[in-house]
Amino acid sequence: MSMIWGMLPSVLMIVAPILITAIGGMICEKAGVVNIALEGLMAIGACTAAAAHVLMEGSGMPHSLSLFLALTMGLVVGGLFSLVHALAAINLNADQTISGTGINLLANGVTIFASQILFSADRTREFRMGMQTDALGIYPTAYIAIAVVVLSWFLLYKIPFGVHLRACGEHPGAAESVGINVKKMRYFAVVASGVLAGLAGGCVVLTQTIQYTSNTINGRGFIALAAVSFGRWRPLGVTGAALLFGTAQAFAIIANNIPALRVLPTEVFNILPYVVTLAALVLFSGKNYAPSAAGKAYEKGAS
Amino acid sequence: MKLSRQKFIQSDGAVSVMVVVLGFLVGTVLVALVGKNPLNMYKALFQALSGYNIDNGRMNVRYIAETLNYSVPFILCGLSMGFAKRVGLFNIGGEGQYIMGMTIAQAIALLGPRIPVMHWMFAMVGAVLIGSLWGGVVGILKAKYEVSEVVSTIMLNYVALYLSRIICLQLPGATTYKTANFPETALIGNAFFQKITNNSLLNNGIFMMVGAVLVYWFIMEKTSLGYGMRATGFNKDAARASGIPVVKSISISMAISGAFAGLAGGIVALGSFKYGRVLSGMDNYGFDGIAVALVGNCTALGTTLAGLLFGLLKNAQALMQGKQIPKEITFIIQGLIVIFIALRSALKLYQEYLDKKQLQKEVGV
Amino acid sequence: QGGKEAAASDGRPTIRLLTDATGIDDKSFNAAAWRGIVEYYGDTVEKPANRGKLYDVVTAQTQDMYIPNLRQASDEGYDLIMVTGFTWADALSEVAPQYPDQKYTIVDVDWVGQPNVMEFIYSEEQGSFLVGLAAALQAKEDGIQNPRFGFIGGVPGATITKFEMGYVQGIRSVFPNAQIYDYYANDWGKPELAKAQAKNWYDMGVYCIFSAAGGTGNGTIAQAKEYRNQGKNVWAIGVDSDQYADGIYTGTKSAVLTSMLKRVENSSLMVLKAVADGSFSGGVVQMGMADDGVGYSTANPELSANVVKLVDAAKADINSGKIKIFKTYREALAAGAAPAGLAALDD
Amino acid sequence: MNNITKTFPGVVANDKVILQVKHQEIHALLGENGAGKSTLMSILFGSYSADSGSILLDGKPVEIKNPNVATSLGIGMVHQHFKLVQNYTVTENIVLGVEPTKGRLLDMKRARERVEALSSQYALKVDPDSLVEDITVGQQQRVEILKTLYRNANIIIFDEPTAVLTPQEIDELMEILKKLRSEGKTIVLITHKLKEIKEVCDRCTVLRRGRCIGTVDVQDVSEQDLAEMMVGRAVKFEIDKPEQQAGRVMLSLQHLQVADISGALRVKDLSLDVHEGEIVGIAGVDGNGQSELLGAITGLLPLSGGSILLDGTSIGNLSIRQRIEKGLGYIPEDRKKYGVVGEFSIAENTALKNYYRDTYRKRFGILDFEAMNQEAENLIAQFDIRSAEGAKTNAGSLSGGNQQKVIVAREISLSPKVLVVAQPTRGLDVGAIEYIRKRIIAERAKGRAILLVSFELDEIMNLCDRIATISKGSIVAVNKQHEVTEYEIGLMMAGSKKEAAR
Ligand SMILES: Nc1ncnc2c1ncn2[C@@H]1O[C@H](COP(=O)(O)OP(=O)(O)OP(=O)(O)O)[C@@H](O)[C@H]1O
Ligand SMILES: Nc1ncnc2c1ncn2[C@@H]1O[C@H](COP(=O)(O)OP(=O)(O)OP(=O)(O)O)[C@@H](O)[C@H]1O
Ligand SMILES: [Mg+2]
Ligand SMILES: [Mg+2]
Repeated sequence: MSMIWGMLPSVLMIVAPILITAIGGMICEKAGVVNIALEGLMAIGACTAAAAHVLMEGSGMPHSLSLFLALTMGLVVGGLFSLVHALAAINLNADQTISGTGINLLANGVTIFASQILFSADRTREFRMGMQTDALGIYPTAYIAIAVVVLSWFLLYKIPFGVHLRACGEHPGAAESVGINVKKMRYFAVVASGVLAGLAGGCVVLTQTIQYTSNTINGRGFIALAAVSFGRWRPLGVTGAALLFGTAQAFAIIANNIPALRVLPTEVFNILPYVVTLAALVLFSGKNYAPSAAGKAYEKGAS
Repeated sequence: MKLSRQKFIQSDGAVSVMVVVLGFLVGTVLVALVGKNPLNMYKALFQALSGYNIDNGRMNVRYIAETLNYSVPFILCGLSMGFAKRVGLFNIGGEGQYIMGMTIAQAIALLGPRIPVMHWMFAMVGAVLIGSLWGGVVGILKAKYEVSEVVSTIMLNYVALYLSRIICLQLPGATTYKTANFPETALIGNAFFQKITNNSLLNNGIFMMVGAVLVYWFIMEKTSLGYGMRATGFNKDAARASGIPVVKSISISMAISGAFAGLAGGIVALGSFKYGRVLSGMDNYGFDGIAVALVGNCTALGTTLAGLLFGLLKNAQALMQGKQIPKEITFIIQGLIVIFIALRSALKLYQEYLDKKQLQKEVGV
Repeated sequence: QGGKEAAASDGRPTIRLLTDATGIDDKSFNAAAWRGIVEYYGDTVEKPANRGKLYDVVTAQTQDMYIPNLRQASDEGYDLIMVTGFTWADALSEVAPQYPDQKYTIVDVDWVGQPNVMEFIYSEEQGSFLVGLAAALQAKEDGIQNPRFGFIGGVPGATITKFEMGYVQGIRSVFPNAQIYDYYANDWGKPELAKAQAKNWYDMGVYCIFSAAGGTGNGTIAQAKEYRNQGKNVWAIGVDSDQYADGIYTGTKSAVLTSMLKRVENSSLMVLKAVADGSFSGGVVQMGMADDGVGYSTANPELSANVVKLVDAAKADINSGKIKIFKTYREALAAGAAPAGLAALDD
Repeated sequence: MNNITKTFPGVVANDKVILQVKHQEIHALLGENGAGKSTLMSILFGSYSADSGSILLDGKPVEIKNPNVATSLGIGMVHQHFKLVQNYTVTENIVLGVEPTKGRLLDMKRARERVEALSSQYALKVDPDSLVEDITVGQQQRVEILKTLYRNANIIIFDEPTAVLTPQEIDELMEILKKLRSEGKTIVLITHKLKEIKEVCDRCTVLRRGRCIGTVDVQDVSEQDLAEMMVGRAVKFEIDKPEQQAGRVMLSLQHLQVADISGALRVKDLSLDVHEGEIVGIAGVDGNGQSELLGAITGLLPLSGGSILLDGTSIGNLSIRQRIEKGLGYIPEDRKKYGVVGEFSIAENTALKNYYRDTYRKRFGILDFEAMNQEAENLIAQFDIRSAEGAKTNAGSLSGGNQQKVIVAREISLSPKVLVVAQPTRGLDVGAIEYIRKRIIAERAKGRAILLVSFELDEIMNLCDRIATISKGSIVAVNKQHEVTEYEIGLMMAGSKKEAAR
C-alpha cells in the first residue's frame, strides 16, 4: 500500500501534462473546433521550453526564473502554432482533421530542424535542472494541472464567457444571434488549446527528462485527445480519464515491483490502459456527449 | 481566362499539384535559410525519381525501384485511411492495423506450411484478415456503441504494438528484436526485379499494391457495395432511411480499410525483411497514410500519386543527408503540404467571393 | 560530393556512418562512433569541418531503409562504411557479399563473418562490473549499511543482460548479499517510466541506479539530479558515453557518479587507421578492457580517490583473468554470481 | 429600410427593397418562399450586412453591423429556425449574451427571477429550469419571444412564427402580438398566411423574388388581392380532388408503442388503418409523437410494442430495406437529412433505394450507371425537375423544391403499396406546393394507401380523406374530412376529445 502511495507523485508527474493538454482539447471542442494537433503542439511546446531553459540557464539566469520563462515561451509558441489551425478551421472552413494532421506532421520536422539550428544536434542540449518537487515530493506541474482544471471549470460554467463559449460549440447560430462573436470565441478556444498543449509539452520535458528529443511526446497528445471524449467533455470527467491513464502507466512499474506479477509479460501491463479505456467506452456508451457543433465549420448567418 | 480559373479552382487534381509545389517552395526557402544549397535537395529528389546522379552522371535504376518500393506501404496505408474517410470515418488506426498485419505475416511465415507460393499467399491472406479484424472491431464499436473511431483507433494502435511483441516473442528463434529467418517459401522477393534493378528491395508486393488500388477503385466507384458506402459517408441518415444497412456499411468499410493497412504490414514484413521483427516502436506508415490519403483526396489515383510522392521523399532522405541537407526537411514539406491542403477550402471561399462580385456587378450595386 | 571522388589528396580514407533512427546525438554508440570519426580527421563534433568532404552520416528513419541505405552508400564509393548496432547485422550480411571490394565495419556484432567486414564487439560486462564495483565501494565509503542498488534496462535482451550481469557481479564482489532491483521499461524512449521507478527505488533507500536504456535512462539521471540537489545521497550511473556532464546540477556537482564507458570511438579510429595503412581485414575484433574498449569514468570529483584506486586494481584482476565475469544470466545464476528473480533475458 | 440590396453566391436575395414600419404597428412582410423576407430581416437584425442601401431608425441613419448593435437599438428577432441551445435551460437561453452577474460571476438566481417576472407580465408561460430540448415547439417560441423582451426590444421581428403552431396556439400568439403592441412595441410579422395578416396586422409589405412589390393598408385589401401581389398571378386555393372509393386495408398499425432515442415512450397504444386509395392525415402539433410514429413505420426506430401490417404481412421487425421491398415508400420530413445525399448526382439519388437490384446491377456487383442515368433522365422529364446538368447534377446544388421533386420521383417510381409522406411541402413555393400535392393525389388515384403527416392544417384539410388527430402520442379521434372543422381539430390537437369540442 505504501508503495502505491509512494507512487502518487510519479503518477501526478505523468498525469499532469496529459491533463493540461486534455483540458485544452476540451475547451477547444466545447467551442466547436476539434483539435487533433494536440500531439504536435505539445512537441512544439516541449522543444521550445527545453531549448529556452537550456539557453537561459546557461546564461546564468536564476533557475526558477529560467524555468518560468521557458514554460511561458513553450506556451506562447504552442499558441502561435495553433493559430494555423484556427485560421484553417475558423476562417477558411477547412476540414479540421486535415489541418490538425498537417500540424502534427510539421511538428515532427520543425522541432528537430530547430534543434539542429540551435544546438547542431537532433535534440536540444540537456539542461542542468528541471523543475523541483516540493516538500511532498510533488512537482509544480501537478498544481498547474489542478489550477487549469479548476480554472477551466470556472471559465466554462461560472462566468458568462464560458456560457458563450459553450454555446458556440452547441449552436453557433444561436450564439451569433445574441451577439456573441463566434469566430472570436473559437479563436480563443483554439489558441487556448495550443497554449495549454504548449505548456504541457514544457511540463513534460522539465519534469520527466533532461532534454527534448523527437521521442519526448510519444503519443501523449493522442492520449489527451482520447481523454477528452472518455471524460465526456467535462473537466472532472477529463481529470478522471487522465488519472486513469497515469495510474495505469504507474501500474506497470508497481507490477514490476511485486514478484507475483513479474511472471506476466511486461507488455500485458503496457496494454492495460488502452484496453481499460476501450472497455469503458463500450460500457458507458449510449448518449453522445460531444458538443453538437464540434468539428463543423460555421458559416456566418447560416441557419 | 475566367472560366479556366474557375475550372482550376474546382479541379481537385490541379489544386493538389499546386499545393505540392507550394510545399516544396517553402521547403526550399527553409533549406536556403539554414545556409544549405537547395539545389542539392532537388538533385537528391531527382536521383530518387530518375535514378540519375547529376553529380557524377551515373545512372542506377535501383533508385527508381526503391522509390516504388517505399511507396507501396504509403499507398496501401493511404488507401486504408481513404476508404474509411469516404465512408465518413477518420481512421487513425492504420498504424495498428499495419502492425497486426506485419505480425501475423511473420507468424505464418515462420509457422505456416512451406509450400512454394502458397506459403506467402497464406501469410498475406493472414495479414489482410487480421488487418480487417483490427479495423472491423473499430467499425462495430462505432456503429453499434457509438464509440468514436478516433479514440478507439488510437487505443488499438498501442494494443497492437504491445500485442505484436507478445506474439513475436513466442515465434521460433525469437530474441527481443528479431525472430529466426523466414523460409524461402515465405518471401515475396522477385528475382526478375532484383536482376533488372540492381538488387533493389522491390518485390511482388508492388503487384499486390496495384491490385489493391484497383480493388479500391472498383469497390468504391463501380460496385453497389461502394455505392452504399459512399452514400453512408456523405449522408448517414439518408442512407439509413433508404434502406442501406449503415451499421454493416460502417463495419465492412472499416474492415476493408484495415485490410489495406494489414496488407501493407504483410508486404513490408516479407518483402523488405528476411526475418521477423520484434517491434519496439512504430514504423509510422499508418500515420503517414493519413497524410497520403488527404493529399490524394481519397481517390484511388490521387492516393497512388500521393503515395509515390511520399515514397520519393523517403527515398530521397538518405541522398539528401549525403549532401548535408537535413532529412527533417522532408517531414516539414509533408506537413506543409497537408496544411495547404486544409487551406484549399479557402479557394472555394474565393470562388464564391468572385461569383458574388460578379452578380453584384450585374445587379449594379 | 562525398565518396571516393572527393577523397583527400593526403590519402586519408573516406567514410560514411549509417545509423538507426536515433542518429548521432543518441549519447550512445552512434555518438561515440561519430566522435571517433570526427577525431580521426582532426575535427571536433561542434565544428566538423571536413564533414561532407571526407566523412558524413546518414540516419535511417525506419528499418526497411537499412539495406537501401547500405547499397546507396556502397554505390558512392566510400573507402569505408560503418554501421552501429546489432539491428544492422542482417542488412549488412545481405549487402556485404554483393560489394566484395567495399570495406565495411560494424559495432556490437560478431556473426556477419564476411571477409570485407570488420566486426567490433565490446566486453560490456567488464565495464559494467567496474561501475557496479565503484558504486558499491562508494556506498561502503559513505558508511551505508546494507546498501541497495537498482538497474534499469530498455528492452530486455542478450546485450543489455551483459550490462546487468557485469553490474550485479561488480556490486556483489563487495556486498555478496546486496539487494539488487531491476526493471525493464520495454522501451528505449520513455524517461518518465525510468524516472518514476528511480524515484520509487530511491525512496525505498536504493543508493545507486545504473540504467542501460537509451533515452529512457535520462529519467534516472533527472531523478538523481533532483534528489542530490535536495541533499539526498543517491547516484545514477551513466552508460556508453561519459554522462558526467548530463548529470551536472550545479557547478561541477554531477548526479552521475560514474559511467560505464564503451569506447566505440576507438573502433572508428582503429578501423580508419587500418584502412589508411592497408591493414584492414575482415573478422572480429574483441574490444575488452585491456584494449581500452570499455572502462569507467572518473570525471566526477565526488568519486573518491580511494574508490578509484580499488577499481583500477580490479581492472588488473579482470585483465589477468583473476576475476571472471559471466555474460549471461544463465551462467551467472548457475555460478551463484547473480540473485534469482531478475528480469534479464538471455536472448 | 431604403434600397436594400443583398446578394448571395448565385442569388439576388434582396433587390433595392424599401420597407417602412411605423411606431406601434404590426407590419406584415409577405412573400413566397425564397422571396427574401428572412434575408431582409436578417439585415435589419445585423446578422447579414447589406451590399448597399441604408437603414433609418426614428429618422436617424444607423449602421447595424451585428446583432449586438441591433439589440442595443432595441431591435429583437424571433427566428424562423429557433436559435436555441438545446442542452441549455430556458433561463440560460433567454439571458445568453447578456447574463446578469454578481461581480464577474454568473448570477443565475437573478436571471431566473427576471425570466419569471417577464413570463408573467406577458403571460408567456414557460418553466425557467427546463432544458430546451425537453419542451415543446410552442414553448420554445415563447422562449424566443422572452429573449427579445429580456433585451428590452421595442421592435420585434417574427419570422414565420405560426408555421409550427396549432390554431389555438396561433390564436394565443395573436393575442400576445396585440398585447405587445398595446405595451408600445412595434412588430414586423413575416408570414405567408393571409388570414393572420387580415386578423392582426395594420399594414403589409409584399416581396416577390427579392423585389418590393408594394406596401398596403391591410384594411383596404382582400386576401385574394394579397395573394395575387405575392405570387404575381391569380391563384387558386383549393385543389381538385375527385371522390374515390377506398379499398381494403393496406397499412394497419396496431397498438403501437414507440420510444424515442432517450428511451421515453412517445407513441402510446396507437392504432390506425389506412386503405387502398385513401389519404389519411395525421394532424397534430409538432412533438406529439409524429416523428416517432414515422420512425417506427419506416424502421428508423425500433418498436417497443404492437405490430405493423403492410398488406397483411407484419413488417414491424423487418429491416428498413426489407420494408421497402415489401412496398413501403417514404417521403421524409427533413429532406436534407433523410431524403437526399447532397454529394450524389440526381441519378444516384433516384437509385438510392433500388441500386442493388437487378435493374442497376450487373455481374460481380458492378453497377450500371448508364441505366441509372437513363432512368433519372426519364424522371427528370416526368417530374419537371430543374437542374443544371441533368441527371449528373449534384442533388445538393438543387433548390429545395427540386430536391423534393427528386425524392417524390424516387418514391413514386418504386410504386409502393403504402406511401408515408411527412411535411411534403414545407419550405416550398406555391408552384412547387401545387405540383407536389397533385402528385400525391394522383398516387391516391392509382390506389396507393397514403399516410400524410403534416403540421399545416391547411394541407391536411386539403388533401386527406380521413384525418386522425394525434396528441401526446395517441390518436384522439379519426374523422372523415368533411365531418370536422379546422377549429375542432385544433381543439383535439390540444388534447380534448371531439365530443368535448362540440
Ligand atoms: N446564406 C445564404 N446563402 C446563399 N443563399 C441564400 C442564403 N440565405 C438565403 N439565400 C437565398 O436567398 C433567397 C432569399 O432567401 P430568404 O431566406 O430571405 O427567403 P424567405 O422569403 O425568408 O423565404 P422563406 O419563406 O422560405 O423563409 C433564397 O433564394 C435563398 O435560397
Ligand atoms: N443557406 C443556404 N446556403 C447556401 N446556398 C443556399 C442556401 N439556401 C439556398 N441556397 C441555394 O440558393 C439557391 C436557391 O435556393 P432556394 O431553395 O431558395 O430556391 P427557390 O428559388 O426557393 O426554389 P424552390 O422554389 O425550388 O425552393 C439554390 O441553389 C440553393 O442551393
Ligand atoms: Mg425555396
Ligand atoms: Mg425565411
